[in-house]
Amino acid sequence: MTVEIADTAPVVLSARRICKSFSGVQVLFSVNFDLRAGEIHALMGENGAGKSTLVKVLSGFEQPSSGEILLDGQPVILPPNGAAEALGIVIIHQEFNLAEHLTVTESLFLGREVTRFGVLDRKYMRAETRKVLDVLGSHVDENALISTLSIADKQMVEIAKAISRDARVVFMDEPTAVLSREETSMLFKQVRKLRDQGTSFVFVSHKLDEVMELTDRVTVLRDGQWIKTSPTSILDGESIAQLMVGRELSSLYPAKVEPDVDEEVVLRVSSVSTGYIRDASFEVRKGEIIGFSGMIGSGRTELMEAIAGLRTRLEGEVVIKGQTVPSGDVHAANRCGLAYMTKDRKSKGLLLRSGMMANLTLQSLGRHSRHGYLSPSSEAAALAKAKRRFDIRVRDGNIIAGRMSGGNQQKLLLAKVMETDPDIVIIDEPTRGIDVGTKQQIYHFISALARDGRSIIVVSSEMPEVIGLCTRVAVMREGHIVGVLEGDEISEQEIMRYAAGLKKKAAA
Amino acid sequence: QDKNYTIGVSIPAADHGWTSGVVFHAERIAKKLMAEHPGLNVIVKTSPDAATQANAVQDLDTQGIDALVILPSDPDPLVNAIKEVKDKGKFVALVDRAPSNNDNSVRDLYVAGNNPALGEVAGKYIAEKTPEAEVVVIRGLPIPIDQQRQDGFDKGIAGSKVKVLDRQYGNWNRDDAFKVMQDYLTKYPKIDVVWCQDDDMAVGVLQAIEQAKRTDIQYVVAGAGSKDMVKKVMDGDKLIPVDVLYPPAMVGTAMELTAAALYDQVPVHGNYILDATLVTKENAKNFYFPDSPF
Amino acid sequence: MSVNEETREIRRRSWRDVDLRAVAPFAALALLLIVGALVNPNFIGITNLANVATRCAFIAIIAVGATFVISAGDLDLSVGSMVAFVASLMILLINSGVIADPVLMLAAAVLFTVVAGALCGLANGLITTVGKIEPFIATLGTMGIYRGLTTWLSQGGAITLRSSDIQTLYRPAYFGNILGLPVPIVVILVVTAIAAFILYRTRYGRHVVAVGSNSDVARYSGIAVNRVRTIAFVIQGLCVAIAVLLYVPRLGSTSATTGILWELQAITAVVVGGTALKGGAGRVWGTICGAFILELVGNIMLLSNFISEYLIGAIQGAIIIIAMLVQRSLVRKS
Amino acid sequence: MSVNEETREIRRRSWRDVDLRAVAPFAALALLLIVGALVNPNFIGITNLANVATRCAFIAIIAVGATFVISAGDLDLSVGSMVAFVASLMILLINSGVIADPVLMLAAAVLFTVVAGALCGLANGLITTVGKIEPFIATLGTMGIYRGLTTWLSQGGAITLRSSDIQTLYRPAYFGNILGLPVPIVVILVVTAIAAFILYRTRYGRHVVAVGSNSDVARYSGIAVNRVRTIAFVIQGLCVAIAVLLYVPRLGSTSATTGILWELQAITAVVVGGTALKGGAGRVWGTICGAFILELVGNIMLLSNFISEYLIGAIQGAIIIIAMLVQRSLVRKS
Ligand SMILES: Nc1ncnc2c1ncn2[C@@H]1O[C@H](COP(=O)(O)OP(=O)(O)OP(=O)(O)O)[C@@H](O)[C@H]1O
Ligand SMILES: Nc1ncnc2c1ncn2[C@@H]1O[C@H](COP(=O)(O)OP(=O)(O)OP(=O)(O)O)[C@@H](O)[C@H]1O
Ligand SMILES: O[C@@H]1[C@@H](O)[C@H](O)OC[C@H]1O
Ligand SMILES: [Mg+2]
Ligand SMILES: [Mg+2]
Repeated sequence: MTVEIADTAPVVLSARRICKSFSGVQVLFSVNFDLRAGEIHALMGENGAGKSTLVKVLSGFEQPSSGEILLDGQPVILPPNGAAEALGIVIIHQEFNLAEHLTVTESLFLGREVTRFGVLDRKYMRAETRKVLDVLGSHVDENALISTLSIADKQMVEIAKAISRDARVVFMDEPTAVLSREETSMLFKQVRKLRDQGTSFVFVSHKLDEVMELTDRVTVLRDGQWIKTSPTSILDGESIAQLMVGRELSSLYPAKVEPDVDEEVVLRVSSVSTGYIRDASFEVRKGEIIGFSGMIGSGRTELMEAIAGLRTRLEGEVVIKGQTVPSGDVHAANRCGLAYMTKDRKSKGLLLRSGMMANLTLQSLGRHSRHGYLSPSSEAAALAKAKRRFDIRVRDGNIIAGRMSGGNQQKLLLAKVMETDPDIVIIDEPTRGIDVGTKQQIYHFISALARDGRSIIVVSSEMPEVIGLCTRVAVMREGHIVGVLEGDEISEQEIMRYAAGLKKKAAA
Repeated sequence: QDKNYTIGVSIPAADHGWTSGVVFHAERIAKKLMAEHPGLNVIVKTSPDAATQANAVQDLDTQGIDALVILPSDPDPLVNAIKEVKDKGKFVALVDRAPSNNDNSVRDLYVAGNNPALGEVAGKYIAEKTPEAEVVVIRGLPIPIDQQRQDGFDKGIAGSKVKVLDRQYGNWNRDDAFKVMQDYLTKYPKIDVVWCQDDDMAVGVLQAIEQAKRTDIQYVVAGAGSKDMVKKVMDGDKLIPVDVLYPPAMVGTAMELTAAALYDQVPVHGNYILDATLVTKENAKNFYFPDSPF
Repeated sequence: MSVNEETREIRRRSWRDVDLRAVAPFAALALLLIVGALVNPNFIGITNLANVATRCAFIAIIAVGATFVISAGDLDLSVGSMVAFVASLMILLINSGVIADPVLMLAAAVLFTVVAGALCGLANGLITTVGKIEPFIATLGTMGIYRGLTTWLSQGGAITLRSSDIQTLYRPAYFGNILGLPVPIVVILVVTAIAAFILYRTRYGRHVVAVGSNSDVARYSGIAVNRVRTIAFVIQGLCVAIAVLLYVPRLGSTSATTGILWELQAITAVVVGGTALKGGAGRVWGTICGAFILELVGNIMLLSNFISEYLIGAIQGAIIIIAMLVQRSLVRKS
Repeated sequence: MSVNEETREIRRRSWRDVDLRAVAPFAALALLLIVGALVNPNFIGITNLANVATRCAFIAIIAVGATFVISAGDLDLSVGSMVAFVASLMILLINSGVIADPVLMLAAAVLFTVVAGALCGLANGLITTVGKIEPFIATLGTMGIYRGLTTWLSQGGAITLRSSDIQTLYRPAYFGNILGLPVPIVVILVVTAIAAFILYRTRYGRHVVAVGSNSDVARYSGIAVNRVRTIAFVIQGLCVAIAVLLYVPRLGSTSATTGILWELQAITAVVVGGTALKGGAGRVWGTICGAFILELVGNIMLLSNFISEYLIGAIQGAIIIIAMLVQRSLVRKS
């Protein structure tokens, strides 16, 4: 068994008493970590526990404040800025590391372009890129500009970039957060193949099932401290979660509350079409949580953006509480009480160079204005409340959003949208990159909102989430709503059947 | 016996040939005057535009000057700044570019080339030499003296059959003049004479004509009296038979007169207008200064 | 260290960071003052410094407007020509003498100027946002248009305030004092204070910064991006109008060459003041400091009598670079 | 629709987009040519078009260099003064007559000019990258320095090529023909072809775009960001040197006013050609087209008979805006 091989395998890379501080704020406390040849090692912990930081330290992107790194048993100082690649250490960043103006091929070969007689060998690089993408089962066009890709596709490019390097050690910082199941399993297939050839992987993820499925050993961090390392086989999901959070978790999903059939319809979407969406209609009642499921690229985001006024509609009508909302007018939709939370927190959700407060209140400044001017104390109160409500954890209160951990950014984004106090909220991928403990909190929060008479549309690629939260689930495929499931119909098999185009029924 | 005086000289920055001549002569005369009068301090300051020059005047004033010699980059906007100095009882000499209201309330002394005459002399010369000429005109920058010259030119050709085909701005810049001339040559199959009122621009005009190998252009009338153009006149260049004098050295004249006013108590108030002399092959050597940068 | 101590410590440190970057231009300014004092004893005199502060008014006020435009991620190259154009319109209106009473006439002209400035700014804003043209090109175009119209209005010459009544009436608007301070300095301070208030304390100001730092995020936050950008251009236009209101009593006349290259100076003031050209952050007080620095450099050149006239431009350039290096090293060291 | 079909469909669409954006400046150019032909029949004549193409050479070549700097996310305001400075140095060297043989002298001067240009560019690059000063300010500083030095070298006047031998020898470098094409046009084409090759076909070109698009990503990919940026400035300096090599034989002289505002024209050419000022994408051929468009607009104005000379600037501005609007709507429609 792989576990046994890993047990005896030599240690490739290890961390000894690594500490790391950012301008005086310590985020790693004397962490030890061993990575063996040919193992897949999971790194787990709550949001802000220091996983990404550890990964960056071990790949040279950050220098440790103290402690040492051993490569093949020898102390090394890893060269910065990805130069550790020469030592066979590559990383898939949690934050995308792609330049928008380049094509997929150009990104894949950036910094190590292949030339013949000083001239770029574009044909060769394109072919190589195609090969890697095909191996990963990705349909991304190798000539497409990065700026035109969806986040999932960007993630695939990141993965392809790392995989295509001849690496001894690959760090993967939440590579699957934005991937579909199919893509994830293709990725895992490749990872296993490379592992069997001796490559070592560090896999950071909040998805317990994936960790259980893929990894050989697990290391858990909590608040920057090493907590435990043990073989995956002797753990189960619950025990890992417990190690991470330091307490026992009650059930992840709150009890569902079905809204009354006579409850008023607050959102009516009729025959909406955009460039991709065709004739989408559905209704949402007051106090209802409705899910939207479907494959990646099935058009859920495009539909929601069309509803929220972020895209112009070619046809169709959106009526909120009896008021018709003009097409392409975000402001009007907001005024009617509808808010949309983007799934793309980096480029559409947060001002990465601004602090938490500026981000939190950006969409709801009207609430903090007195006679036209902003009241800092009211904003500060809102921030304090949001931090509590969404368990936003930062060690430095003045940190800019771009430096927060991925999960905490996601929480901040959620808090920002909720600050607008919407009656209807569309949440696109609510828990992307969020740890189990906080996930539970967020689910309860959503449920409480619904009980409060708000309506929530949850767009999610995580099927358990949709199933666990929603009383109705719409399934999309190729720009159409192909079915709406209710009650007992809501199950993974059933949703898959619709999503894959095996089944179809008239929209509700 | 020699009293201590300070003369402030405010002139435009050397933004083209003529103004660089002004800077050259101002510095030259400043040295000369300070050598002649040990107690005299002459401060020369250049400014790129009217607003900056207004500041420069103020700065000179701060330094405690007894007299101001100013060649305004744009006269009207500088009137207020000049008046401020004048109202403190300082002696003010105004050079070349006159404001619309150019009287004793603004300055004590006005030294200038004759702008209207510069145009008129050129116009008259053309009207006499080629009475039926078709002329293209290249203007300077859109500031009043340019307009005065245009008006003078129109007066000069009045009554003749000289026809102005076109007028465009060349901004007293040789590269711009080159372009404008190239386009004139495209636009008009036959051009007899070019009036470009400035020697800098003439450089560009001549190159454009040469490049097009056009033989219909009989001659070019420029102006100011740069050494290059005066040399051409002297050498009998067919395309540059004459030049109209508008010497940048006038700033030196104004400075010498100002020093005289301070030291010799001679009356130098009023207008001192230099002739817009027509430089011809015969008199050219009198106006040729090979050492000047201009 | 208890949590409380920790937070306090953090707060103190990051305040230092923020402050230093904001303070840097002022440090450069202090350095210049020292250099100036060494160059010429008159320099540090109150008259001279007041003079310099007074005369940087035009650029400073325009640059305050530019701070908004630049913070919002745009650029306005037309401001210099806009000064010429709006000033021409103002003088022409006064010269037309449509209103007999000088006070009323002046009041009407002031109002008219403000409206004209705002409209010019609006034009820039709409061409950029609705026309979706790079601001650089759009305002380069309007730069040509405003300047061309000025040349045309002045028929190649100058436009000069004729009525001496109004001139006398209007003169104090530049040359007068309020509480011992020259009017232009007061105007600078008031304009900057208002601008700082708008940029830092109002919803609109936040939106400007959001739009400038990431317009997608702004759009997804329900901000009407084009409106925010357009208003920034209008604010720029208003600032130009205010500069004109000071310019006309000072110089009393305009021509096609009025305000040439002022756009460059205004942008420089903004950047020297610590605002990044890429947008997303504005420092209004820094801008004022930047404008003052630029004017001081020129003043020091003028007051120093040992530099060849020909080299002034070169030394000025060198000083700007050195001042920026000093700024940088200050921020880095601490 | 099968998966395969789907991908192909998407691929086709995105290729079309790319092409159209690149084609847009040429469409604007075509439009201008039509307008020009309507305005004056001589316009479309081969002599006129050759004239225009020839005289846009300076700006075009400089703008090619600017395309690199801008693609890398920087800006160079000093190019106009650099032309004046390098040209002055070149003429002074020739006038010094250190080498008796005219051919050798000229060859040495050409070499010297190229080196001087490269060094000026290097200075800009180092101040910006090592000094960590915003390129806008850094090059504004060197702009002052280069121009000041020129004024000083020329003592305010003009520097004129004295040896008539060399002048005769050198003249064809601007006025001559190669295979029936004026030399400057040939030079434009060669320079652009080389630049396009570097930008699109070499590793360095890739790195330029990457740095301009996102310098953090570039750094993380092991690219020496500062080196890439500095080299872009050096390339800009080389282009300036080439422009000087054409400029000197044309008028045989320079002055402190040579190249004033050329930086603005070069940047405009780059932007009109479709390169975004924010960096991350360079369109070398578009730049050439942009330079040609700018020159054409001026040419059309002069050849037209119905526009008052006072209004030319205004109409020019309007035409630029309209040309950009046409470009935009073209891209959007398809
Ligand atoms: N460059 C930085 N400057 C300041 N603080 C930082 C920086 N990078 C990370 N931090 C802080 O370090 C802590 C750990 O962050 P890290 O990104 O390692 O967490 P994580 O375990 O990856 O969390 P997540 O699951 O949310 O991605 C956080 O408090 C974060 O704000
Ligand atoms: N066959 C196609 N033709 C045109 N566009 C397509 C096609 N397939 C996908 N797209 C594009 O893909 C996008 C659909 O992605 P969208 O983000 O809306 O889907 P999603 O279901 O939200 O998936 P994700 O999980 O990535 O969020 C549309 O914007 C559309 O432009
Ligand atoms: O600058 C002007 C110059 O070019 C012209 O030739 O003479 C008068 C000057 O004011
Ligand atoms: Mg992380
Ligand atoms: Mg989606």
